[in-house]
Amino acid sequence: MIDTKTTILHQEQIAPQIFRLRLLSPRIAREARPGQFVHLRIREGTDPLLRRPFSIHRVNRERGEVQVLYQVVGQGTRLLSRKPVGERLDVLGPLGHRFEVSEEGGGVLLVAGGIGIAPLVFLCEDLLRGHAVTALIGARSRDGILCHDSLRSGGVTVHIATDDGSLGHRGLVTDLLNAQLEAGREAVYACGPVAMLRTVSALCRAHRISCQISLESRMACGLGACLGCAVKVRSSVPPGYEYKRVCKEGPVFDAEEVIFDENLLSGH
Amino acid sequence: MIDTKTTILHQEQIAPQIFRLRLLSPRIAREARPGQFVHLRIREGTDPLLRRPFSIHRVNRERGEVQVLYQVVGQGTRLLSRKPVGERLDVLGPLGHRFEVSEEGGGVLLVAGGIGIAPLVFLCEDLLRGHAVTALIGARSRDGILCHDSLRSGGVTVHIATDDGSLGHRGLVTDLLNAQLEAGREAVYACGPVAMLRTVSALCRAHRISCQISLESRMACGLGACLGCAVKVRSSVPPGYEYKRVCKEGPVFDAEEVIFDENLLSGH
Amino acid sequence: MNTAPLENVPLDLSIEIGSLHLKNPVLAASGTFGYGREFAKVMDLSRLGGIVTKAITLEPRLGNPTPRIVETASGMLNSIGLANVGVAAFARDKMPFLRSCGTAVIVNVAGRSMDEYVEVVRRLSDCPGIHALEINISCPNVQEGGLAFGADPKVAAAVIGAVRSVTRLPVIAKLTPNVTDIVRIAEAVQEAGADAVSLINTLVGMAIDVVRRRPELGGVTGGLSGPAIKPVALAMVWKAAQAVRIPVIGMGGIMNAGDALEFMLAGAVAVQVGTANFVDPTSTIRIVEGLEDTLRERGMGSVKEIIGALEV
Amino acid sequence: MNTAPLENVPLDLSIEIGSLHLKNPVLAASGTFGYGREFAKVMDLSRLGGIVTKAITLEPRLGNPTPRIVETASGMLNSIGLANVGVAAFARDKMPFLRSCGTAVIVNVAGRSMDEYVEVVRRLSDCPGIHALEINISCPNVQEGGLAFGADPKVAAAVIGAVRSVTRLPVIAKLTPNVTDIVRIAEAVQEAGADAVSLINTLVGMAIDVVRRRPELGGVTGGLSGPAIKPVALAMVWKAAQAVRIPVIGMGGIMNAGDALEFMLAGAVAVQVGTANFVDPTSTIRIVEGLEDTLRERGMGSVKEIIGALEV
Ligand SMILES: Cc1cc2nc3c(=O)[nH]c(=O)nc-3n(C[C@H](O)[C@H](O)[C@H](O)COP(=O)(O)OP(=O)(O)OC[C@H]3O[C@@H](n4cnc5c(N)ncnc54)[C@H](O)[C@@H]3O)c2cc1C
Ligand SMILES: Cc1cc2nc3c(=O)[nH]c(=O)nc-3n(C[C@H](O)[C@H](O)[C@H](O)COP(=O)(O)OP(=O)(O)OC[C@H]3O[C@@H](n4cnc5c(N)ncnc54)[C@H](O)[C@@H]3O)c2cc1C
Ligand SMILES: Cc1cc2nc3c(=O)[nH]c(=O)nc-3n(C[C@H](O)[C@H](O)[C@H](O)COP(=O)(O)O)c2cc1C
Ligand SMILES: Cc1cc2nc3c(=O)[nH]c(=O)nc-3n(C[C@H](O)[C@H](O)[C@H](O)COP(=O)(O)O)c2cc1C
Ligand code: FES
Ligand code: FES
Repeated sequence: MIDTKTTILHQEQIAPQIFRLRLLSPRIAREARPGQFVHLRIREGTDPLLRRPFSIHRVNRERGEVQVLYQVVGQGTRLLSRKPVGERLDVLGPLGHRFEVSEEGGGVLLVAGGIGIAPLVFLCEDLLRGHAVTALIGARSRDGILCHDSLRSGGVTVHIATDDGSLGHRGLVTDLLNAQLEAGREAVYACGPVAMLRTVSALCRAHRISCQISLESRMACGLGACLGCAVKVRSSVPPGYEYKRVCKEGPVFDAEEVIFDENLLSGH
Repeated sequence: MIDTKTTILHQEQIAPQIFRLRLLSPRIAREARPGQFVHLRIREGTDPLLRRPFSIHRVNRERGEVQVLYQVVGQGTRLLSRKPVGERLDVLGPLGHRFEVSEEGGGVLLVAGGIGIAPLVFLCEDLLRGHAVTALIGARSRDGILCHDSLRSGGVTVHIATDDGSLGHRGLVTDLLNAQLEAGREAVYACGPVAMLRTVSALCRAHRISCQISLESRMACGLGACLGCAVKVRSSVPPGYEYKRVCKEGPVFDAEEVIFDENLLSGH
Repeated sequence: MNTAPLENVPLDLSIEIGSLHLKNPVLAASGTFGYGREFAKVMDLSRLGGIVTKAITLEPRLGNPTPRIVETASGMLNSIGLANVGVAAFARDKMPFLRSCGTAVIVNVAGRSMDEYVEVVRRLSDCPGIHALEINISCPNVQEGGLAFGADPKVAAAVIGAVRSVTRLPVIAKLTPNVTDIVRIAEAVQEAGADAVSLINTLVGMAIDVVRRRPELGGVTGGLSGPAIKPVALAMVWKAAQAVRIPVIGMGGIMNAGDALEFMLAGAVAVQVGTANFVDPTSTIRIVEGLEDTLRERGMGSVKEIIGALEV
Repeated sequence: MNTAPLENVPLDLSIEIGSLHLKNPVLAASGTFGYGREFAKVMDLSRLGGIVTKAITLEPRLGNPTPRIVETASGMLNSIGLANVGVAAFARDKMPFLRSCGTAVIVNVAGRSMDEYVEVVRRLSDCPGIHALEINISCPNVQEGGLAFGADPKVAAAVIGAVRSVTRLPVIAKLTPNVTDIVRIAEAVQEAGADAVSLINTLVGMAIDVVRRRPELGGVTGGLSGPAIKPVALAMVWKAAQAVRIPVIGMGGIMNAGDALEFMLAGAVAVQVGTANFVDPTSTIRIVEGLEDTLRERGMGSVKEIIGALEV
């Protein structure tokens, strides 16, 4: 991992508030593994001061391209969405820990909430080499359901849920989960809002199915140095918990270890 | 004067580090008088935080256009120079006090150092209605001599001085001044570096010719409220000086009243 | 905060600071709004909760050497000093306009000595149209007095006690953040009879021109204001609001209604807006409108529901 | 500061802090550089003047509840607490790598009690490869101790005196800016035997989530760092450098060589770089290079010519 100047190759809005950014960085494209993230400096100067972390959405190793799929939620992402093609962007990465994929083929399940689909698409590329993949994708309404077409054409079985019923099942994506888990799966991979991850984790535990989740947390360094991105995990020694760094031991965690307390549910 | 959103109509680089910006603001174009300035907000957010003051370089009342001629010297002007056409720019103005122009026609002299030419071009439009205008324009080298062609074609007699002799007289623009003042002038108008203004002021005093100078000072409000832009001027009551506001009583001052002390010479 | 008012339901933005009634909790901060007149061209001053004037002293003062301001990261340093026209000229030349603005007029008072504070307050108390006095025991930009008065609880209490005894106007003690424990100062001035405290004044700061190897400011050090200091101000307001019974007026880096809400949630009954006036001269009005929008969006009838509503 | 080194004339960037010799005056600040390892991937650590470790306490500490950081205007608040592996694990697991870095290792020490400080210092003094100790009497993020030790000159002196008597390593007292007069604290620790002072630690600050009506930080308040605080830090460094005989190490918002020069002109013999490491992990190296360029451009042989060269 080193500090790189990348070039913006392309940027397009693909849904309300959702943008896809393509960056030229042969090294990151080569080294990146599913679940890892990049840490972007939004602009020069001191406002905003800190970098912004984004999952690696896809890579194209031949063309040296890295893709990020992101949602505009505040000042940093708004400024990012206005960047023109050709502009240079300071990127650290790839950072963090990948999703683990077992060598034995078998049926695996992806669960995505909203923009949480971003890292799961990259993971899919790996999984499809030896696994049958089913994806449950949820969002508030059909506008927020992303990447389902490309996953389908890649051979993934996709089920959709929207809060307003505008596409697929009306309700939560986790409503679809029990049926899937009962069918039996080798592993579950999930990314999305914390409340969703909590439900997914609980159901996977009930079904004794291994589950990996990608967590978000406010980050400063992204390198494991500042301890700012800590998340509470179970520990066998008193007081029964410790902190792990989302940027270093994560962002992918075994769902079993994460403590879904009030701080995790309400904060970033 | 009110707060206005203007639109960038055009921006072009006309010399190394020198840019010309055309803004659409019918109201400012209508109200502006030579010597007044506009106060620009460079970008949203808090970096840079404060506005930047620029003299009004020209106006086109029919088209509702206001022009600014500026030099890139730091972060704010660098960011400004990168703004694309069509972008909206938050502008306060016109602000400050105009150059006074006497009704009686007669020969007047302009003295410009570097980017100090900016407000004098607007002034020229007024002066040319009833006065014979001579302009002394100085800069470090020929690249820094601005607007001389358009002044000449407008009917102004132009003399040029450059430090390196690459155009006109080799030396300071003030070297040319004595000869001009001895020829007799109704008034002198000057804008440029403080050291130049000091020499111009001293020579005008020696020749008993009225001289108006445009000063720069760091500004916060631009409206006369913060007292940040103060400049020391003579006063008849003890301690013999007081402060005036460059944004309100200035930026144009009678050269007689300004105290050219160390703080004025070295600071902004 | 950019959305226009949704509907015209009656909203109560008014608040009370002792006997002082404000139509809304947004005040223009001392030293950043002149004597009001400069801003009248860009806004309707009667929509403000109030205007706090530049500090007034007994005699006119010229203020500090130039340069007096320098920009810093998300902030600015000023070393204006207590440049002002003096109490007599203020009452004669500036008050007529202020009285006509249709908003509360709060006069910021400074002095070199206890006697000067008392004398200025006495004279202002005779001047009609003043709604309250803000006693500036916290200016970092004067050699004698200023900061010294506000940094020691005993001295602070002595100044406030002295002015308290010569005026019937509400007395607001303006506190400096350049202290180990602002709560002790707030408690001391409360005991001495202050009707409210306002905080924070600027933090002492400095900037250096590395080419010229000189301080950027004529006054060498200056006072830091603007968004940079907001977190510091908010922590102090929160601590002070928990400790004192009298109302707390919060300020420091407030740029928009969201910032104002942070201070009010932390316990401020009103806010002052300073540096933001330089960035956008209509900031105060935007903040009033933003507070109205927030009340509407959340279905609240009164701004008082927000004050101190932070859940810790 | 972007220009490449002009030529390879020998430049002396070295400085001394008591018996501590540094190859250049640029240190990575405590808590922002981990135990060095994370940054080894992006830079050559041997080019640094030194590394100051995250605070070490006697026992391992988990640190504060989450969220632990929040961005503010040109700054950030952190409420990490003193999360660390404890002195034993530090000496065993972290020191071997640090010893191999080819740069000075300065260990930041914190404690809940005077005894804890003394015990940690005693144990570290037995550990080879440590060049100096920075005694953190200024952390704003712990309930007991921390800030309290650094806010009172007597207590500060007592801690420094106690650790002084149990170690031969150079002792640097790290001061808090959250005090009325930092000069008094600096003088007190000088008398107590500190070899140097370093300042500033973070300013106490707060941020509020107005939608949830809750503090942004799990720890409610936190420490403000970054460019926002640079003017405050610079003023304190300048005042302290004029008042004490021992070397002053300056920090607070240093992002580039220009900022470092400001601190050195104000009297700092060395600087620490903190928050900048999060924005650009190679900040420290860029600053070293920028100082080299400055010396070349101005024809100076040694960085010592800059120290305290401010003309006031
Ligand atoms: C490992 C990781 C991977 C991520 N991947 C993606 C992705 O692929 N696509 C995507 O759209 N978003 C992703 N996020 C979330 C993304 O980082 C935030 O949406 C973004 O930082 C918001 O910045 P802002 O300035 O627009 O928002 P603001 O709310 O203005 O940001 C203020 C501060 O809060 C932090 N912050 C705000 N929201 C989040 C969040 N959800 N997680 C972490 N920090 C936050 C910001 O980084 C910043 O420091 C990821 C976060 C993490 C930690
Ligand atoms: C009344 C007036 C009219 C002006 N007219 C023009 C003009 O027509 N063309 C032009 O090129 N420049 C003009 N200037 C100068 C112009 O305002 C500065 O060059 C500009 O503010 C520099 O901003 P920066 O961020 O690029 O520089 P920085 O040096 O990064 O700015 C840092 C701070 O210093 C202030 N500052 C820096 N230089 C000056 C200066 N010379 N005068 C005042 N403040 C300064 C900035 O406003 C800012 O607050 C004028 C200044 C004044 C006061
Ligand atoms: C240019 C300037 C002048 C000021 N003058 C005064 C003053 O005369 N009296 C006073 O009590 N505070 C004065 N202040 C402090 C402000 O009233 C306010 O306390 C401080 O700036 C913090 O608020 P802000 O960050 O919103 O500006 C001044 C501030 C600035 C920026
Ligand atoms: C995330 C973080 C953790 C910190 N931890 C410590 C610490 O353990 N001990 C200490 O003395 N200072 C600590 N500090 C303070 C820094 O060392 C430094 O004094 C401060 O951040 C100001 O410098 P800066 O603005 O360059 O960051 C920490 C700062 C940050 C941002
Ligand atoms: S973001 Fe710094 S340790 Fe994770
Ligand atoms: S810039 Fe504020 S008074 Fe002139």
